[in-house]
Amino acid sequence: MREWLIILGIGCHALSGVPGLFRRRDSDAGQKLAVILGLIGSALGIAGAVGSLWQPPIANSAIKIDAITVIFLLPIFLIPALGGVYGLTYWKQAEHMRNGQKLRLFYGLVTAAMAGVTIAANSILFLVAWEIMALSAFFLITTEDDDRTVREAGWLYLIAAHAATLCLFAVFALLRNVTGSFALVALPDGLGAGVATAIFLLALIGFGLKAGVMPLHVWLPGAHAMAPSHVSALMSGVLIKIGIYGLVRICSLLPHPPLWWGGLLLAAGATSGVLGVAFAIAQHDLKRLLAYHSVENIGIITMGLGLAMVGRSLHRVDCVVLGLAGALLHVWNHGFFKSVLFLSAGAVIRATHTREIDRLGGLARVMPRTALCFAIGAVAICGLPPLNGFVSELFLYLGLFRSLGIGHETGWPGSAFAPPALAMIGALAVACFVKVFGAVFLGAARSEYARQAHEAGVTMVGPMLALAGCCVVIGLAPLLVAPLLDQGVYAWSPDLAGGAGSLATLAPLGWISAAGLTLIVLIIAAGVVLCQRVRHCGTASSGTWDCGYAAPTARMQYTSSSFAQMLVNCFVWVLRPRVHAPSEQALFPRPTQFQSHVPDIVLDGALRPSFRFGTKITSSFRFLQAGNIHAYLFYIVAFLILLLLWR
Amino acid sequence: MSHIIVHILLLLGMPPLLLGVIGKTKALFAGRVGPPLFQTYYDLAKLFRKGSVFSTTTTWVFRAGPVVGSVTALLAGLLVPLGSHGAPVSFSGDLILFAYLFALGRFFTASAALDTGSAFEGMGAAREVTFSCLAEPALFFGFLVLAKLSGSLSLTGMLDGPFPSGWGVAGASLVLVAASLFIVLLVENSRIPFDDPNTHLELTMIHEVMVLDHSGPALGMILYGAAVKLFVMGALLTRIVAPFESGNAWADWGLFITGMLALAVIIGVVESVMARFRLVFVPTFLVAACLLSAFGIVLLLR
Amino acid sequence: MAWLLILIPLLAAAAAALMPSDRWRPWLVPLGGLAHFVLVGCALAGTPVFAFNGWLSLDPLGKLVLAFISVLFLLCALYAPGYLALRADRPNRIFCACLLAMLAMMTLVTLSHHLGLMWVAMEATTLTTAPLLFFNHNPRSLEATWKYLLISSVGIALALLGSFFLAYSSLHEGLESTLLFDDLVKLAPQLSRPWLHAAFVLLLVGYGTKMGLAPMHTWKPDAYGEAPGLVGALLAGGVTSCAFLAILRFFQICVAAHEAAFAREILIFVGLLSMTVAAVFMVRQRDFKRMLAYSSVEHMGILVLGIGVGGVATFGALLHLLTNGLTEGVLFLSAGNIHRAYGSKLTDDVRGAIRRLPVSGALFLGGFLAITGSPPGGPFISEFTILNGIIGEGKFVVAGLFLLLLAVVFVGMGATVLRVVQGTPSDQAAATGYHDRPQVVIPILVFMGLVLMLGLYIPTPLESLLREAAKFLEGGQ
Amino acid sequence: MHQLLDPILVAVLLLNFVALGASQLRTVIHAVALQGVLLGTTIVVAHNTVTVWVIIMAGATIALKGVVIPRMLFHAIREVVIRREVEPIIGFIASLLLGGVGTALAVLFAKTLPIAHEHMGSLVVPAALSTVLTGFLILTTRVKAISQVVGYLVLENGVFIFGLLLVEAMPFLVEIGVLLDLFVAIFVMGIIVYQISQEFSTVSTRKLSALKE
Repeated sequence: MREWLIILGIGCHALSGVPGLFRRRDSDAGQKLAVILGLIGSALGIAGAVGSLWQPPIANSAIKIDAITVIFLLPIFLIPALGGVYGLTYWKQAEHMRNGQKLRLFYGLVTAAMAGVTIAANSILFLVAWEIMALSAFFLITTEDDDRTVREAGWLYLIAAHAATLCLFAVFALLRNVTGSFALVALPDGLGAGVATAIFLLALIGFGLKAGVMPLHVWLPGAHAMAPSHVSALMSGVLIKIGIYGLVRICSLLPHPPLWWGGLLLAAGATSGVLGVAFAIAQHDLKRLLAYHSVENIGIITMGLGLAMVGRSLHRVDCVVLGLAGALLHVWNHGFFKSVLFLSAGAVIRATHTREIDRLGGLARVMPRTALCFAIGAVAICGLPPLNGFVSELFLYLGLFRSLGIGHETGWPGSAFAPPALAMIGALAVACFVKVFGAVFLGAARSEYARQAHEAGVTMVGPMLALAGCCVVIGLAPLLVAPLLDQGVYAWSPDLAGGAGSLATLAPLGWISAAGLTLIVLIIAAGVVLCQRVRHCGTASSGTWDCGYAAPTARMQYTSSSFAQMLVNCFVWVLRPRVHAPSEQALFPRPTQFQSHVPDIVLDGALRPSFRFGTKITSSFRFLQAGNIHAYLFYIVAFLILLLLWR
Repeated sequence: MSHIIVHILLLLGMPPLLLGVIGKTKALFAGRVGPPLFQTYYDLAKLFRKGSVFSTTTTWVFRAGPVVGSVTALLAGLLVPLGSHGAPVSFSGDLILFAYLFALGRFFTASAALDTGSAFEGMGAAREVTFSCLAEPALFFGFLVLAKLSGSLSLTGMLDGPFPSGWGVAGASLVLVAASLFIVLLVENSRIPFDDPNTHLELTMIHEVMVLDHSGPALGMILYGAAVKLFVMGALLTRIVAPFESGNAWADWGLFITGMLALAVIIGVVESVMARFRLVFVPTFLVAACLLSAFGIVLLLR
Repeated sequence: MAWLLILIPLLAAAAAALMPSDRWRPWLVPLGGLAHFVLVGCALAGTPVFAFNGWLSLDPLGKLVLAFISVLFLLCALYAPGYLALRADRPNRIFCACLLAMLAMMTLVTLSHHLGLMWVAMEATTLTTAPLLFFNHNPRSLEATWKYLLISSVGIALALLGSFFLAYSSLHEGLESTLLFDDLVKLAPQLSRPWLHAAFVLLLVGYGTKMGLAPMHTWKPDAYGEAPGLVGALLAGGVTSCAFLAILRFFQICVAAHEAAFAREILIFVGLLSMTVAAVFMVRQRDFKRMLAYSSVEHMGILVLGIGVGGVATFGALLHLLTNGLTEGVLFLSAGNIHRAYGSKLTDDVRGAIRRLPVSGALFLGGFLAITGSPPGGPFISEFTILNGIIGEGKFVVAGLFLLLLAVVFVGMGATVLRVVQGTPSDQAAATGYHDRPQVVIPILVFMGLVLMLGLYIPTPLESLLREAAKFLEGGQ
Repeated sequence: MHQLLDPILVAVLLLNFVALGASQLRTVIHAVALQGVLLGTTIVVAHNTVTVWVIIMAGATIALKGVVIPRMLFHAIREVVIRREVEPIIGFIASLLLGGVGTALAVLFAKTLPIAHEHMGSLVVPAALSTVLTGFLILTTRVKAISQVVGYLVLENGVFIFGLLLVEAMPFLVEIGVLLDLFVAIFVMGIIVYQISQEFSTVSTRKLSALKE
């Protein structure tokens, strides 16, 4: 019953874009129908998923629904449906006649395929759903394929996606070789270390490519930036998590992980986190910046998974519970706050027609609701209390501290680098979001577009507020989700079930709620006090006091680039910014320009050159096929003689 | 219960005094009489009675800055033990809440600075968030050492009970951590040699330049919040450096207050005998602080 | 029955040659294809096919290839009238007759159990396809035809020598010399090893030329590039399958002679070499029809690689024969439509095909994704099965190379395909006035449907046929 | 095996060298035609019992290889009015030397293959292999399309020689089929050569390299 609800929900999503194909291009009816179908599908799917919560898991030859599936299914159904509503205004069919139908067709398909991946119980089904998802995402990214940069971003994505698929081919072929069937079942205990390691590493690369773990993140910034914003929200919020899902699933199948697997995941996660946010800080493009934050958050999630693996190697239940629960909860959290951020970024872009942070400013006054949503998302993504990001990061911190052997005899000193790294990620994220929030929403407008912006409509603000609400609820009441996370942990590592380890005993869930509520109450109280005092003492209004400078203009504000400059300098060894600085020596210098740009170190530093090199190498073989039939005939003789001499 | 009340009273009342002590120490070194010890209280009282000027570019964020900044500092104060007395609120993992509360405050104070649209305030905000990026890992390495030593994950547990013996077990690590935390304290509270709250050149300031546009009660709140922050972090450091206990609970309060005043004097001395570093060197010192405490945990785990 | 299968297309060819009307003649092609299809259906359903003292008979391998060729031809034939209507400027008498004669010869290859007869039929397919390549009657197609004809003929001549070697390997041991396939399999264990080895190499090179294995593939890009899409599809799907079948027959003798290890080693080498060469030449390919030719080279490599690996991969390779052929059908026909619409097959001129030709462009893109092994296309299942086989046999290096080459091919091919499909079409493109008509689109859609079907579900009869063929090939008679 | 076979094969081998060394296309075609006639006679020689079928086969071979195909080639030369010289990519001397090396290699390779008892000491295998190699040599070193057709013909002759070992096993029908295919192939090639000359006003294949990477 419940599985049919989910399958029905998937079906609704898959078909949601189809009716629109048969409508006229300027008609909005198809779009409305698609959104309604999506909402129905999501309602069905969520009903089915929630219904599965307290039931034994379903596992047959085709589908498997356990707590991990449910945990991933909920955002998969929730976020795209809200994004669809957002799209009603954001990507109105009448305004995008050329690609609206295509967008919605693949939007529905990608949602259905993501859900399909999570319920697949055998590798064939998994791969089919996986690839439908990957390809639909490609078409979503290239929605506006008239634009060359969009095509390039899409192409890069497609290469990465296919490389990931090929890695998964290898993973599943190895799995099948070991288990003898295509079913995704736990591997036998006596598995050779070589094969297990090969499976693990290939899965890490394959799923890491999709998830965007540094240095496999190359496709991510471009793709997120070029896609329509609700698609970016879907990709960043849900799609890359499917990579995490795969990694979580495969890790659960491998018996007796050696300690270094967990260590590798921790290191990869920390690298991804720190460098992701470092690159984010250096960006000028609002959506690219958010995209790099996805790299960062995927890093945090990977750290959680790494911690859980370390826990399994050490037989430390508490580390497994805290690590995996932290990772899974962060999957949700990131889904919510990153969607809020992308959707509000979309609202900004729609209002101002630019993604350049340094052309915006002062939008909080004209778009107060969007600004509020963005602020909530920003606070949440920085992992600050009292919102949801704090909860999952707290789990990770607790687990990481414990994995060192604090409060327990067995420990592993290797994870000592992780908590400070996480702290640094958090602090950098604060720096980055202060920069974005400040440059986009605060201060004065830096361009005419920003001055003329208008607040987004209800269909756009509504989904944002709903998602922001999720952030607040999880942040204030983590007890609500703790049982589900426990179930997820048990499903992941069945030998833990019934053992002494539930989230409620390991993490101060009640205290989190209490602290969050106190914080809010105190802030409100202090705010009221301040307002009363201010009103009581009288206020005056004037321009900003600019240290005595009499005629400041909006362009003189601290730009986001200047804001980031000091941090960029701290990370100059990896960011390698390209700066075109003016060098004016004359007494009366003419107007000049300063440009800085931070290329992606992996993409522009390693990948593109190696691609160019590869192309050069392959081109150098072109002479073999020069149109000369004598040469062709000679190849035949030569090859014949070679083969005759084979033995 | 009564200890909790004392805790809260000290938390609310004592912070401005520390600023006074620092000021007095500096004045002594300079051969001046200096402002009275309670000058900060007078300033606060005056500010809360003054009218405010708001820039036309500002929004609610501008007002949220001081509010969140002071509230988070106070809340963090509830988590930190004062001397040998445990904190009123203590749970496993509260040290993370402690660090993140300051981050939350920083988010809003820096945003408030950007809300004015002033280049100077943007500059200050940028410096504030940049330096804390480097201070945060140092703080967490320190926490790691303390947690490993005590086997506890709450601030009270870490600094309480078996703690004095820690100096015997891992003195070297603790020295490194204390040094590193002292640097963090100076940076986070904008003290010389990292920042000079009293300079009159806005271009070189960090914290003070962020609040240029605030006035009246809001400025008062900022001033108060900064003092609380200094108090809270100072309490943490004092407890690590001087884990003395007299055996009598009330006498311990005395010891704590003495310790805090001593810390204020030390800060004052440091401020008097050192010149402000060039801004570009601040990150280098912070990285050094990180390395100090990282070395501390390496020593402990080896 | 065996005679009917060959004679009906031949008669249709004769009718086409005699038919006076250029307008109605093309319809003979689907008619002949349909008749052939029905006959093949009967043959598969159980009507015994046996003639000429066992020279012609239908074993599981033959069944598989015959059925596939029949389906492929029927669909291509359905496309033919629509295509020829677009090319009303060119006389089509020879074209139609040769198409049907080619079908007859391909059928003969699948049926013949006599190595000499098979050779004759194979050479005949070369000769019947040469005029098809020359359909456009321009210098480029002339050059392509010349190269195709000469290289294929030379290769085929080597195959004849190989057949003789094989026959001699039995004679030499004092056995009765024979070219009958069934007898050779029976005698295999006693055959003379050096002759057998030399024969296998000659046959592999000979029929490999026909199949388009590197480095004998050199005619392929020229021929496929200049031929009409329809002919490309038939060559890439049909003729190559026949050549592959011939190689399989000799491989089977090697297996029966317990010389499989030798043959497998060479097949794996040739397979990987073909994939490498194809990958190298696909990078930066500006001509999308030539790119398809290299793709065909790659997949021929995959086929022999799968056979070389053995085990599960044999099944995968046989399945790949079908999935690849059908997908090549999609690609060649849709590429043909795009070529018509733009009057060019260079990526410099062709942009935004999906906007200019929504159906053909989408099919071209879909075909590309399918042929590179993206689920849920049919080639995914077959390539994945081959990979499973490779890993199952413990050949991890081969598996790594296989995946690496697939990745390079994807990058090379994708860059070209996306350049064609995406973007904004130029104004010049609209000038040709061509647009997707049902006659030239529906057969491609059927192809695509079959490709997707094979990716998601393999009908039981087909699966059992494949298993039977794999078992037959591996010596399970 | 008849004793006459070997002398004929020696003649065939010598004709290979003529085909390689001759500078006049006409001479080359004559050499190949003569080779065809000789091969026709070998059929009769190779069979132990001469039947009607054997006579017919021999006749057909001589007619086709010795008369019809050479006439077609001459016709093609006349049609396209080309310069009658052979244009080798490598010189005649080098061609001859390579031919010599090829023949030696063929003999050596034939030695590695075990020969059935009744064929011991026969020249059939070396002759076949060296003729095949000669065919390849002509194919890869001659510029004119028509020379390449000749090369193909020589190649086929080599295969044909090997077939002599299998006269008992080779059914008549297949032999006829092989001959027919050969004929049609040369015929089609002739048409193409003709078309080439029409299109490019030359039969040099140097012009035929427009299709390349």
